[in-house]
Amino acid sequence: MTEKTQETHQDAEVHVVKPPVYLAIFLALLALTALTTGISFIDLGVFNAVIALAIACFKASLVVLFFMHLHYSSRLLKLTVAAGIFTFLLLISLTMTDYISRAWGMF
Amino acid sequence: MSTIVSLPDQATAKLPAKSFLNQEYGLKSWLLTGDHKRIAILYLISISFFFVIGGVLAGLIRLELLTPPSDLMATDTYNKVFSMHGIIMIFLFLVPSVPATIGNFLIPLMVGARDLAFPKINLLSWYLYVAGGIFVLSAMVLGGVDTGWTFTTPLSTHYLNTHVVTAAMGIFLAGFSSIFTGLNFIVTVHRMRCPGMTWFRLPLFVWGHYATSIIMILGTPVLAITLVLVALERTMSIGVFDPTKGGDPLLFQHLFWFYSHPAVYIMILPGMAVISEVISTFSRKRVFGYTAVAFSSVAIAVFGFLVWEHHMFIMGVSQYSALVFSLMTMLVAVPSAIKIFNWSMTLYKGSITFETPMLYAFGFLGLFTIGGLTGIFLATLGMDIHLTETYFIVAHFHFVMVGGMLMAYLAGVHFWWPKMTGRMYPEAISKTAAVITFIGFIVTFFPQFLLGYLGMPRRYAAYPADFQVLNVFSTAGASILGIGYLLPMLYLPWSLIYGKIAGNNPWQATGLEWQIQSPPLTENFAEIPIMDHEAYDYEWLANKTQHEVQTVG
Amino acid sequence: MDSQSIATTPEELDRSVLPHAHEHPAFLRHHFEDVGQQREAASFGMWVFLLTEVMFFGGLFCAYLIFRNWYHPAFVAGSNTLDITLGTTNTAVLICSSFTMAMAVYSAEIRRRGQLILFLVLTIVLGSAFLGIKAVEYHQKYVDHHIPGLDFSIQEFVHPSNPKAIPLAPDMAEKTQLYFFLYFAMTGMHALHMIIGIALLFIMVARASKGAYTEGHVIPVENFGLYWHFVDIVWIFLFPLLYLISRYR
Amino acid sequence: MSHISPVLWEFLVHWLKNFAIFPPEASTIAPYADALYFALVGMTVTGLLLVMTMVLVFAIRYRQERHPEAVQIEGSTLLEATWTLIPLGIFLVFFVWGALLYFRVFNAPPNSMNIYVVGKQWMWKVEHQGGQHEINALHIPEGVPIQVTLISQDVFHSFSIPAFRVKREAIPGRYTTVYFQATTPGKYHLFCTQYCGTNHSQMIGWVYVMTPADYRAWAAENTSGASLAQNGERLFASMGCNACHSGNASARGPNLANVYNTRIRLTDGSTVVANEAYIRETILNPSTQVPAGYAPIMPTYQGQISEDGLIDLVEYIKTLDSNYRIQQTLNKSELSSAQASTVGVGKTPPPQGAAKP
Ligand code: HEA
Ligand code: HEA
Ligand code: HEC
Ligand code: CUA
Ligand SMILES: [Cu+2]
Repeated sequence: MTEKTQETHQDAEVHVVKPPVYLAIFLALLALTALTTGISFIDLGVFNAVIALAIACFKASLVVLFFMHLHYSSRLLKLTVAAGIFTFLLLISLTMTDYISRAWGMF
Repeated sequence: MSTIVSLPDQATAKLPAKSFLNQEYGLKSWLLTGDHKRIAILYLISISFFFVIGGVLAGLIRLELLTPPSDLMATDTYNKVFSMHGIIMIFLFLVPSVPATIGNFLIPLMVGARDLAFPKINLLSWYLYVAGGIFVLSAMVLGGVDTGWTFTTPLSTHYLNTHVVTAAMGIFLAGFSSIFTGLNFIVTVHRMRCPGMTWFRLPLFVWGHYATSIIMILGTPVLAITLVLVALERTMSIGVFDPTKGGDPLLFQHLFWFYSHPAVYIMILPGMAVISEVISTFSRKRVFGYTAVAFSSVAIAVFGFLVWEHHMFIMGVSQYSALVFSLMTMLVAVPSAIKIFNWSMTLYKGSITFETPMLYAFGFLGLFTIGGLTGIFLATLGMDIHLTETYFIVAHFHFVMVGGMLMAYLAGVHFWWPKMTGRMYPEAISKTAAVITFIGFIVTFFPQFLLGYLGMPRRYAAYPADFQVLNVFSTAGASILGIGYLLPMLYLPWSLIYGKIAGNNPWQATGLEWQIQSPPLTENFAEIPIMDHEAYDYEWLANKTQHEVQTVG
Repeated sequence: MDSQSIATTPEELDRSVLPHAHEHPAFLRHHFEDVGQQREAASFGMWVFLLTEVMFFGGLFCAYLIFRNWYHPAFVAGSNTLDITLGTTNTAVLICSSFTMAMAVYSAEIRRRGQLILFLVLTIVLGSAFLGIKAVEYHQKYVDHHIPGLDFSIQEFVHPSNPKAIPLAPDMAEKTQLYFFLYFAMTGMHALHMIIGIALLFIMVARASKGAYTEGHVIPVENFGLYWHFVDIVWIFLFPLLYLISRYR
Repeated sequence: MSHISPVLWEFLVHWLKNFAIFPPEASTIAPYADALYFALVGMTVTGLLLVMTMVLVFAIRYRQERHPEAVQIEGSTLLEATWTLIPLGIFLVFFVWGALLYFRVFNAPPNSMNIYVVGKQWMWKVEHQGGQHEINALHIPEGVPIQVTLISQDVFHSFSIPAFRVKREAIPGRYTTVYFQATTPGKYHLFCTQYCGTNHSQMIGWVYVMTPADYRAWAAENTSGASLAQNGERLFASMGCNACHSGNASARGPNLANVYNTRIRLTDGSTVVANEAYIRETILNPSTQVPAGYAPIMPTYQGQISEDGLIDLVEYIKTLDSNYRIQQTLNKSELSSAQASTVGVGKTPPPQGAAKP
């Protein structure tokens, strides 16, 4: 039942992800949502933010890798995503070099 | 083996019976076309239109500055004039200039594809551009904007009652137009190369545009969201950029320059791409250090994202952060130097002729070197304190943008004119125009360096009388420059009808685009070519032409 | 064919065969060589477009980060006025819609038209549910006078009705405007993407019912899936940033 | 010459009189800046000559008539390395050189005299310590290190004195500083160089550099009668600050005496130096930085005190250097104007790091 296009082009193989994978990811996402909401009610100091963001990153990676098939895709697409994340981090971190080292606390 | 290329006599050349120009007729066939070549022509016409408007505004600026007081127009009129000049020239002329016209036309031809990857998106991008242009024009007609092209907050958000939002919308749309152009190029270069066309067989023109596209797709959206924030802040009186409401005006600067510094490389990389082709062709020689030139394009694009704060050195950024950005700016200047030297070395042991595109390319080399090196002045922290916001900056960026990119654009237009239209431009008059442009340019903008060091602030409608002499020079130069630009606008359309028939390869150049008929067919190649040689392989070309001469003769 | 025989003149052209020699599916655009190339180009194009979307939201995230550090108490207080139940529900709804979208792509790949339509419609329903809940939340903010620029009131923060909440000094309470502005800008931009997505879904359902995507031409569905999942990812970050971080402190 | 038309002649004379190509050097910074400038010009000329010679020589030697067949050359790693590393090295030298100058201009030596400048659309308001106010003019003594503390009331402006080679942006909502020491008496241009709206080009004035004696005379003549600190003192009373900052043990606000330039521990555990920026910020947004042990009850004065008023208050709080009751200081606020006018020169405590990170 896997539809395989019979073209000759390089790495054109299309990977069809099966529903069980989707289902597993789906459930994991729901579980993680519950987890992150639950944790937010516990006071962990700075770790609240750290954990919430870590879980968010993890969830996002699940979506990107499986729902968006990046796990099965060519190197080029992986590189594209990496470039996006990289530039986003550049924007944040280089802007922060200014904000962090300005006068204490307040600009 | 000899690399001297000899083609059949041009005099015998005929216009091809069928080409993308006469495939279909009527306005509709143009406005709904998916053909990258037709879209390129649409772009060519529209950006020329905006260049004339921007140029007339430049003329008004120079006329006003002829005398010290603001006598020709009121100060706020002057402010509107230079704002519109900057906005139109940058977003509606220079950013799309080479990529959207020449690039659009040539990238599929150069990589051996029938079209860009997404023809409809390409057309959409032109419509977005036009919509953006209409917004900017209506902002101008309704009374203008006087923010400067940099939209500095909180001035633009809380202190002006001109049509800021309209102009911002226009730039927003033009921005998406350029995002889509970049997207199309990237996908085309990655996915549409013909068999045998490896990355290192791509012409440097394609490398340059690839690097440009990276900046377009990664930088432009940040500008878009920034302008949205400005518009929201204006309409809803929010204070993200307003210190009295707890916001930070410098945040705007960060976000704006995060795009607008890389954008200056959007405005030069395609020009550099043109220069590679032109210099190689007219010295009949492979570009010296192909890989170095190719990689330096990408390096400029990547490093270009690391230096934006150099526009904010005295604006109250942290001094440590200023150090970091000054250092990065020094690094980003190096790849440009690499390119300049490689092009100069390409001439060594070449077989050089001096057609119009080559003259423009020489102009580029000299003027861009000056413009670029004065960029180093500005990147030098202590020097920037004195030079920033003066005419030194105005001179710097006109040297790189007008002396660099505009020269390269004209070089490109002349170089590929025969390919686009099938006809030659008149050689003698175009050479004159090139020389006039060069002289006019120097007279216009060189005095501005001196003015800048003297301390004359930019964006001044009136200035102290001490500065007048140099300003008169500048205005005089601008008149010469205007003639230099007016000439091509006259003789290029003229040549459409009266120009000599060009033939396939009037320059005896090696690029794939020169091996097909001019103007090309709608589907570019009768059959998708197979690339079996490096770019700029004059041996291959000589071989091929010999073969051709034999079969024809 | 070697490169020296590139057709250079019309005469040569006439000799070469213009129409493609072999049969191609109808959806193959003329300028692509084969289906594989078209498919790769399309999905790569979509990813590149998503890159620009990342940077588009990036500017907002950057602003959020800076102001959150500056006016931490205001951001905490603002965040506490959001309804965490609605927020969590909405996250779940959006994840469900992502799942149905993934299944829709799968259905198109295995060429089941009915199943495809079912999942697309489910995605529309879930997406609309998300927007509906969002509208409820927005309305709540309207009632509370927490929409910046629309007679915003800091009353709730200076004299909180909830005895557990820490009252803010008036000047800090003013800064909650920034929080709410960013809240509306970010969720609004996100909602805008959802609205566009739902509009596209309607078109796709219409075309799918004509059998458009189940004949092997799955690219549009796949690409739309990428878009929809991306919108989901944005929310995955917005949710903790706006609702969760330092919720009760 | 005599054949030249008189009108044209007039014109030429007028021209030549107004012909300047190099700005006067009138501060201690100027020679440093000019040295750097000429070094950079040297680099540009060298670089340009290099490129031009290559281009011209090759263009002439290898033009088609003389050199009909090109020799194909791949490239040369050695050459690539050369023209990567040499420019890089040169650029790095300028990076270091420029950075040194930058820190010199933006960080005043501790003994500088502080002058406040408020930018607003479209004028510069200058406030000297002794209570002299000027608009679009700045009188300064020669040979005295001066730190200008800038702030804008509305949009970005930029305070530029080309003859001194210094310039600094006046930012809304924040103090910035610039330092210079004039060397030659005279009259110099003062510009606003950041585009700030309609009359940006009219936001100009003059800097008058005077000998110290002339300056003292000028200062005595032009004082408004009360120093900045004295104005601040009045404002402190009239705004009701002393209700909480009375210096009493029972007062609701902290004692402000000796606060200036000390390290303050905040409720969130971090510490902050109480510089001008800090004082200004606490008046406008008191709850962003709450000293440990206090409740954030101080009201905000955002929108109630002008930038000038804030400067007065800051100056006043800076001079509160002993632990006496504030009420008492209010009683002896009638200092003689002559006394007030001399407060400025070289005597004020160094305004430490208003813009320091
Ligand atoms: C096409 C556009 C373009 C290009 C390519 C550049 C290129 C560069 N620019 Fe420029 N710039 C602008 C357009 C451009 N700029 C604009 C529009 C502004 C003003 C915006 C505004 O405020 O309105 C501006 C402003 C600007 C500033 C901000 C000034 C200020 O506001 O205070 C700075 C500061 O660092 C700067 C630096 C540079 C540098 C280092 C380069 C480098 O990339 C240049 C690199 C090139 C070379 C260095 C030349 C080649 C080198 C050689 C041939 C080697 C020579 C040999 C030896 C050294 C031995 N530019
Ligand atoms: C691509 C970009 C580009 C181009 C091509 C130009 C071209 C020119 N520019 Fe412009 N310029 C900018 C981008 C550009 N500029 C930007 C970004 C600013 C900053 C704006 C800001 O501060 O916000 C600026 C600002 C600027 C100033 C500073 C204004 C100020 O700060 O007060 C000046 C002053 O001389 C100037 C002059 C010129 C001149 C003489 C030309 C000439 O090269 C133009 C010559 C061309 C023509 C004259 C048109 C062709 C001729 C005709 C169509 C015939 C008809 C002509 C007439 C009737 C005059 N420009
Ligand atoms: C209602 C009482 C009150 C009034 C009125 C008041 N303050 Fe305060 N002030 C405080 C309190 C309480 C603090 C410490 C907590 C804080 O910063 O909010 C403080 C802190 C300060 C600080 C920081 C001192 C430090 O040690 O860090 C300065 C400076 C200051 N106030 C200046 C002023 C000025 C100037 C005025 C008048 C324009 C003023 N205050 C009016 C109560 C007040
Ligand atoms: Cu103030 Cu320009
Ligand atoms: Cu820049």
